[in-house]
Amino acid sequence: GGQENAEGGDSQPEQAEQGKANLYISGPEPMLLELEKGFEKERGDVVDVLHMGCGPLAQKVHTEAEAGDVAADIIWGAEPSLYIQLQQEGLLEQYTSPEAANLKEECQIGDGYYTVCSSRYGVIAYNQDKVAKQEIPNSWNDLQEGYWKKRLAMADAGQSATALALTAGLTTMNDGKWDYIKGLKANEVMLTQQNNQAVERVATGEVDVAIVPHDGVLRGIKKDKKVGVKSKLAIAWPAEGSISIQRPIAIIADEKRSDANLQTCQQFIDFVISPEAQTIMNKYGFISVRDDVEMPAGVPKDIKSINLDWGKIAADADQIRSNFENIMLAK
Amino acid sequence: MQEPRNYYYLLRLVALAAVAVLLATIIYPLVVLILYSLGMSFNGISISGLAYQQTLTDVKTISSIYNTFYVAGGVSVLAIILGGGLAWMLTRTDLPWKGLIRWLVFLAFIIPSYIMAVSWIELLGRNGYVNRWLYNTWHWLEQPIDIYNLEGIILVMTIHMFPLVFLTLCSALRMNDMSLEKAARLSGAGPLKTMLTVSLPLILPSILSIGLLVFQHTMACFGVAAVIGLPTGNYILTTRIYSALNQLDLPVATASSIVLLLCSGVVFLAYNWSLRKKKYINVSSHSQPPEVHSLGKWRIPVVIIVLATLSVTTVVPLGTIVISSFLKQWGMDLNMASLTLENYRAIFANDGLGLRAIRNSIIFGIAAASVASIIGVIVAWIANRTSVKGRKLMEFTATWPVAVPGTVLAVAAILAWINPPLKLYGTPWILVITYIAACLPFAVRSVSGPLQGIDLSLEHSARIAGASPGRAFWDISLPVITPNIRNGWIMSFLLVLREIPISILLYTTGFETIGVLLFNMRSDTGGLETVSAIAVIVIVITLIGNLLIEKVGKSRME
Amino acid sequence: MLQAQLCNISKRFGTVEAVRNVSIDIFPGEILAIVGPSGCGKTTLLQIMAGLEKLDTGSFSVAGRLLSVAETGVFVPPEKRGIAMVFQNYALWPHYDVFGNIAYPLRMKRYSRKEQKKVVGGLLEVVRLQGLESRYPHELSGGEQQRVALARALALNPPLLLLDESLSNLDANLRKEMQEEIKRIQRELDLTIIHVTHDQQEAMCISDRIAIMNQGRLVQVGAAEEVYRFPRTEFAASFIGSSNLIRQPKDNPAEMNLWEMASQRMVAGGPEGAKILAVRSEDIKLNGGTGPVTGQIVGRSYHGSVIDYQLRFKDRVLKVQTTADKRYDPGQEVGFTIERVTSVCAD
Amino acid sequence: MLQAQLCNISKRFGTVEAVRNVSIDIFPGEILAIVGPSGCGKTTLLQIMAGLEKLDTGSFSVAGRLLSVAETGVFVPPEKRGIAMVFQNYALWPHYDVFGNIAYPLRMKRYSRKEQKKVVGGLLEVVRLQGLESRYPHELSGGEQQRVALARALALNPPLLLLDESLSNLDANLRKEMQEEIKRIQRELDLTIIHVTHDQQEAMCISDRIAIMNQGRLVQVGAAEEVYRFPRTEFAASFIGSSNLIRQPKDNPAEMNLWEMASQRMVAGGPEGAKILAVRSEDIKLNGGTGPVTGQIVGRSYHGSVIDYQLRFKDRVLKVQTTADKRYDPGQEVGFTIERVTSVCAD
Ligand SMILES: Nc1ncnc2c1ncn2[C@@H]1O[C@H](COP(=O)(O)OP(=O)(O)OP(=O)(O)O)[C@@H](O)[C@H]1O
Ligand SMILES: Nc1ncnc2c1ncn2[C@@H]1O[C@H](COP(=O)(O)OP(=O)(O)OP(=O)(O)O)[C@@H](O)[C@H]1O
Ligand SMILES: [Mg+2]
Ligand SMILES: [Mg+2]
Repeated sequence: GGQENAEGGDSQPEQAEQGKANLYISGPEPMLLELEKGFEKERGDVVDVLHMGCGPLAQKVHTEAEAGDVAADIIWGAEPSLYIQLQQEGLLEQYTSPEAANLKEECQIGDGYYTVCSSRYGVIAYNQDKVAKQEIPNSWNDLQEGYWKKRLAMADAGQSATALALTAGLTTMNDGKWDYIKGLKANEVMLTQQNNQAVERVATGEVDVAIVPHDGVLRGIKKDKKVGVKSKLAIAWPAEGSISIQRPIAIIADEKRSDANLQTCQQFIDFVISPEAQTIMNKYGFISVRDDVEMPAGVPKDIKSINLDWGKIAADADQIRSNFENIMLAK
Repeated sequence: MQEPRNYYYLLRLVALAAVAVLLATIIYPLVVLILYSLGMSFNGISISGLAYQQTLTDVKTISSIYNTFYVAGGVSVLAIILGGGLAWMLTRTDLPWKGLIRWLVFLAFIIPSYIMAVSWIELLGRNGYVNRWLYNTWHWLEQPIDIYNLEGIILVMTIHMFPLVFLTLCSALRMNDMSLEKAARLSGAGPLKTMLTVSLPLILPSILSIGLLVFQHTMACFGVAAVIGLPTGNYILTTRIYSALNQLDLPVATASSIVLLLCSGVVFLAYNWSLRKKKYINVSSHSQPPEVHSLGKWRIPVVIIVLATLSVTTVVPLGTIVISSFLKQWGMDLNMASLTLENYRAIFANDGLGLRAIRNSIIFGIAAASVASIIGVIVAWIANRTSVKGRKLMEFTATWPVAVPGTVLAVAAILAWINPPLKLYGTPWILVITYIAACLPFAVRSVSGPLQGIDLSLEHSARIAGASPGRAFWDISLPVITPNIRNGWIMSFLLVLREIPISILLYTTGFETIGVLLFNMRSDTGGLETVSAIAVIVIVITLIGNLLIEKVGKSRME
Repeated sequence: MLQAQLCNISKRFGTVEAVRNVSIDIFPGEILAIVGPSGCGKTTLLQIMAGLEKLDTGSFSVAGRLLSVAETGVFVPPEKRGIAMVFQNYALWPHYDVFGNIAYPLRMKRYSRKEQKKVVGGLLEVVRLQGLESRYPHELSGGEQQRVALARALALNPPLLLLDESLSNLDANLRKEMQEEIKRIQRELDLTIIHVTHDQQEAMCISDRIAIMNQGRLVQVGAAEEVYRFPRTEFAASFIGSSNLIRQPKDNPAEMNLWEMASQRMVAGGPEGAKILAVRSEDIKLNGGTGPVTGQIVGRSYHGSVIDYQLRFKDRVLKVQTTADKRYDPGQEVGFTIERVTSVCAD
Repeated sequence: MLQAQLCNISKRFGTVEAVRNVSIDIFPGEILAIVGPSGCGKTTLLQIMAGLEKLDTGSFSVAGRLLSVAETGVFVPPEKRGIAMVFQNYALWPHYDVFGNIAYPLRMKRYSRKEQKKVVGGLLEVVRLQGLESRYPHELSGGEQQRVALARALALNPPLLLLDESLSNLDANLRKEMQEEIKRIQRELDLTIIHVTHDQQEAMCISDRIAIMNQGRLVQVGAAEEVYRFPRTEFAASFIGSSNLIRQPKDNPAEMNLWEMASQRMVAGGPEGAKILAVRSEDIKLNGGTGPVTGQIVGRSYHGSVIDYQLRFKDRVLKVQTTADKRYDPGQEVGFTIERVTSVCAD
C-alpha cells in the first residue's frame, strides 16, 4: 500500500513512516481501540486504523482493488468469502503466523492467505419480555411454525454478507434445499439492512425473535447491564448447533512494501491471535480461535457449531443471493 | 473596424474557477462512473453494456424502478402539497403562532431520517402504540395497520422532506408580487383559488426546482426504504444498488446508479419543458410585499390542525429522540431511575474521538456548505442569466450527486481520486471534495428556481447604471435570493453533519466525522439510545448554525 | 338610488395620510374622472373601493350594500364586490398568455371554454390586439400590456369599473379610440366607471363629472365645464387648464393693472369680493403690437394646433395661448387684452 | 461630428419584426422625440441603443465609437456605453429605498457617501421628491416611482439619455415642470436626449426634432413644426394632430366638394399633384349657420380651452376644433370653410 499518510507529521522519522501500516477493520470501536493500544504499547505509533463496518470494508477494499491500488496493508473483518474472492484476485499476501499452530482446528483455514482470528455464532435472539420461557425457540426448526408469523427478523442476504452466510448455513442444514427460507418467508420474516438492526428490532419489541450473530446481542446485554437495567435481549442457542461465522485477517499483497512495513503487518497478525488480544476480544463477545482462551461470558461452554464451506459460499454467492431475493420478493 | 472586445475578465475568471471546481468535484467523478459502468476499467479499455444488460434484464430491477418512481413521485407530490400549503398559510394568512410553527417545521427537517423512520415504527409498527391500542381497546385483529410497505416509505419520507419544500416555498412566496394576487382577487377568485391559480403557479420554478430535488433525493435515499420497505421485500432501485454493492458487483451497482440518474434526468427534462416558454416573474419593480388574508372563524381550528399534524410529525419523534438520548434503554418507561448521561459519555469517551468527530464535521460542514453555496449560486447564474450553450445540462450535471446513493458517490470518488497524479484518496481533501459534490445539488436547487422569478429588467437597469453583469447580479438579484441561499447552506451543512456512507468510505485517521461515529455506534449495537444522543448533538449544532447564518444574513442585508 | 357612495373615507400609511376624509356620491351609469397631482391618493382611493386596502375611517357602499366600514369592521372581500379594476402597473400574470389573462375572470365564473373564446375574441377586438392571444406579457410592448389589462377588467362587464391611468401608455389616436370604446361599452351596458387620469383632455371629454383631489383631500367635484369654468379653489384653478392667477393687489403695480383689467370681464355667477381671479391662458388675446396694454414676448412653445407664449407684463410673466396662425417672435412687444375671467376663486 | 448614429437597424422577436431598417442621425445636444403607435418598436429601439438587446442587422455608434454592429458582432455592454435610460416599467429595485435606487449609479462610480448624499439631494429636488429618501418603491405612488426612475437616470449626467414614456404617469403641471427641468439640465450639461412619448404636446414643445415610427419603420424625422405642417405620409398626417384626410375624389360628392375647397387653400411648399390632402381640425372654421357650404353638428366634446365638434357634411364626418367660446349644439346646421390645407401628402 503506497498510501500517503494524511497525518504524517514531519517529526516522524522516515523509517517509522514507511513502517506504518494501514488497517481497515470492522468491529466494535472500543475493542479496536483497546487492541490498537495493546499493540502499540511497546512498538509506538505504527498502525493507522480505519474503523468501519463489514459492508464498507468489503466495498472499500474492492473498489480500491478495482482502481488498481489497495491502500490498506491489513484488512480485518467480514467473512472468509470476501478473502477467498480477494485471494483469487491475487490481492492477498501469504503469511503463516507462528501462532497459527495454536489455533483450533476448524480455524486453521485459508492456507495462510488469511488467518481466522475470531468467530461469531449465528443464533436466535429473542425478547425476554415477549417470549415466555416455554416458547423460547430452542431449535432452528421452531421458527418454521406459524406461531412466529410476523414475529421474526433477519438481515437481508442481499444487503449483508453475514446474513448471506447465515442463509447459506440454514440451507446447508436442510441439505441445500430452500424450504427453510421459504418457511421464513411464509412467516413473513422481517428483513433488515444490517444485522444490528435486526437486534434493534428485537430490543424494541417490534419482533420477538431474530436470526443474528451472537456477539452483537451479547454486547447489547452487556451494555444494559452496565447502565443497570434489565436487558430485554436474550439468546437461544439452537439445539442443531449455531452457525459459525469466522472473522479473518489478512495482509494485502504489495510488491513495493518495505520490510519494516511487512514486519509490522506480520507482528499485528501475530498479536491478534495471541492470547492477550484474544482475551480482549473475548470481552466483546467474540469466540476465541484458541483453545486456551475461555468462551465469552454468556456463551455455553459446550456449544455445538455448524461450520460452513466458505469456498462454496464464495463461489455460489450470486446464486444464494438471487434465490433469497426471489423467495422474499414473491408476493 | 473595431475588433470585438472581451469584457469582464474578472467575471470570466470567477465563472471559470467555478466551472473548474465543478469539473473536479462533480463532472470528473461522474465521467469516471459512467466509463466504469460501461466496463472501462483502469486495466483495459473495452466498452461493453454488459452491466446494463445485467441490470435491465433483471425483472427485479424493472419492478424496483417502478417502485422507485411510485415512491419518489408520491413523496414529491405530497411534500409539495404539504410544504406548499403550509408555506402559503404562513405567508398569506393570519394564522397565529407562526414563529412556533416555523420552528417545529425546521426541527422536523433536522431530525435524521433513520430516527424518523424508527419513531414512526414505534408509532405504527407491528408492536406500535396504535396497533397495540387498537388491539387492546377495540379488539381489532392483530396488527391492523401495516407501515411496512411503499406507502409507509412515502409517509415517512414525505414527513422528512416536506420541511425542505416548506422552507424554499416560504421564501419564494414571500417574494411574490402581491399586486398579481390582488388582481386575481378582483377577477373573482377567492383566496384559495388565488393560491392555486396565481400564487403557486407564479413560483412554479421554485416548486419544480425543489420538487425535483425531493424527487432525486427520495430516489437515492436508502435509509428509510431500508427500515420500512426492505422488511417486507419492497425493493426500490436503491435497494438493488446496495445489494449489488454488497455483492461487490460494482459494474452493476454503477450501471444501476446511472439508470437511476437517467430516471431523474427524465424528470429534469420534464421540468425544463414545463418552464420552457412562460416567464414566472414574481419580483419586479412593482413588487408589493405580501399581505395576509384573515382566516376568520377558521383561525383556531386551522392552527389546531396544523399544530396537531406537526406534533405528530415533529414533536413526537423529536421528543422520542431527546428523551431516549437520556435513557438507559430505548423504550424504557420514563422515571428518574431510567435516566442516564451514559449515552453522551460514551460518545465523548473514546479517546476524544467523539469530540474530534464533531469538530471535524463542523469544519467540513461549514467548508463544504459554503463552497457549495458559492458554486451553486454561480451555476444557477450561468444557467439562468447567460446564454452559454449547454447551461441547462450543466445545471443538471451539477445536481447528479443527489440522484445516486451516497455509497456510489463515494465509490466514484475513490475511483476518481486514487491514482496519481490525482491522488487525493487517503487525504481529508477527498472528503471535502465529495461533501461539496453532495451539497451542490441542494445549493443549486434552492437558488435556481427563485432566480427565474426575478424580472430581468431589474438587472438591466443596474447595468445601465454602470454595473457589470456580475455586479448587477450581486447587487440586485443576490439580496433577493439570500434567504434561499441560506436555506441551501443549512441543508448542505446538515447533510454533511449526518452523512454516513461518504464519511465511512473516505475518511482517514484523525479525520473521523460524526457519520463515522454514528455508523460505528450503530454497528456496535450501542443501541438506539446512543444513536439518539448523536442525533441530539447534530440537532443542537444545526440550530446554532441556523442562528448564526440568520445573523450573517441579516447583517448582509443591512 | 346611488350607485356608489364614499363616506368620510380616510387612509394612512404609517405617517402618510394618503386619503383624508373623502366623500363622493357616484351616480349609476356615470363616468367619474378623478384627477389630481401625483401622489395625492387617487390610487389609494381606488384600492379602497376595490377592497384591496382597508380604510381607517368612513365607509364605502355600492347600491346600498355596505362593502367596507371602518367602524364596524364590515369588509366584503374583493372577489365578492363585483368591481373590476385596471391596475396602474397592469398586474398581468406573467405565467398566463394574453388569452389566459383576459379569460381568467371568465374562468372564475365557470364560463365554458367556447364562451371564453368568444368573449375574449370580442375584447381583443375592442382593444385592438387581435392575433396576440398566445403571447405572454413579457412579449408585449408597454401599451399592449396596458390594453390587455383593460380587456381583462372589461371581461366581466362589471357594474363598477375602476380605471387607474389605464390609457397612459397609448398614443393619442389609440387613446381616443379606447376612450370611445369605453364610452360605448359603458353606454351599452350601463356601467359606472371611475377613471383616474392625468390627461385633462381625456377627463373632460369622456367623463360626466370630474373630481379633483389634492393631498388626499377632495377639492371639487363637478361636470367638466363647471370645473373648468368655475374652479372653487385656487388649487382647482391652477391645476385644471393653464391659468394666470391674479391676486387682489396690494402694492404690486402689475397685479394692480391686471386686476383692474380682469375685474371688468368677470363672468356672471362668480362670487363678489373675491381675492383671487383666474385668467385662462387662452382667454388673453394678443393683438400685434398695439393696444392700451402691452407686454413683451419672452417665450414660445409650439404645440401643433396652438402656440403657448410667455408674455412679460411689468414684473409678471403671463401664460398666453393662441392659435397656431398667430406668430410672434420672442422680444416682440405686443398689446393684449383679457377677454374673460374664468371664475373667481372662493378662497 | 455626430453624436449618435443608428444605421439600418432591424430587430425581430421570433416572427415579429419589431424594428425594421431604422436609420437616424442624432445630433449632439439635441432632444429627439420618438412618437408612434403602441407596439411600433420604440422601446425596442431604445433597448438596442442601451445595449439591452442585440440587433439583427445594422449598427449603432455614439461619437464615432461603434457600440453595436450586427455584422461583426461588436457589442459594447450597457454599462460601458455611458448611456442612461429610464425604463417604461421603471425597473426600480424593490429592495432598495429611494435613496438607494438613485444613489446606485453613483456608487458604481465610487462616489463617497457624502457626495452621494449631495447629488441625490439635488436630484430629489429636481423631481420634487424631497423627504421620501427612505421609502421603498412599493410605498410610492405610480408617479412618484416614475420620478425616482427619472432621477436615477439623471444621476450620472449621461451624455446620452433615453427616456421611455417617462412622464406618462405625471399630472399636467408636474409634467410641464419636469419637461422644463429636463430641458434645463439638458442645456446646462449639453446632454443628448432621446425621448419616447405619447404626448404630442410634450414631443413638440421639448424636442428639437420628432421622429415618427410606424410598424417598426421610421416614417419621418424633422422639427416639430415641419412634422406638423408637412407630414410626409398619410400615416404621419393622421398620427400627429387631428386631421381630416381628403382623397382625390372619384365619384364621392362629399370628397369632391371638399377637395375643391381644400385645393384652393394649399400652402406653398406642398408637392403638386398629390392624391391626398390633410386638413387639421383646427383649420376648419365654423361660422354660425351661414355660408356657402354647411354641415350638421353631430358630436361635441369639451376640452376646456377648446371644443371638438364632429361635423357631418354629406356622407362624411369631419373633425373640427374651435375655441371654447364658439358653442354649437348637436343637430345644428353650421356653415364652414377650410382655412388652410396643412400639407399635401407625398403618397
Ligand atoms: N405603502 C405605503 N407606505 C407609505 N406611503 C404610501 C404607501 N402607499 C402609498 N403611499 C403614499 O400615499 C400617497 C398616495 O399614493 P397614491 O398611490 O394613492 O397616489 P396617486 O394619487 O395614485 O399618485 P400617482 O398619480 O402618482 O399614481 C403617496 O404620497 C404615496 O407616497
Ligand atoms: N419578446 C418579444 N417577443 C415577441 N414580440 C415582442 C417581444 N418584445 C416585443 N415584442 C413586440 O415587438 C413590437 C415592438 O415592441 P416595443 O416594446 O418596442 O413597442 P413600443 O413601440 O415601445 O410600444 P408601446 O408604445 O406600447 O410601449 C410589439 O409589437 C411587441 O408586441
Ligand atoms: Mg396612482
Ligand atoms: Mg414601449
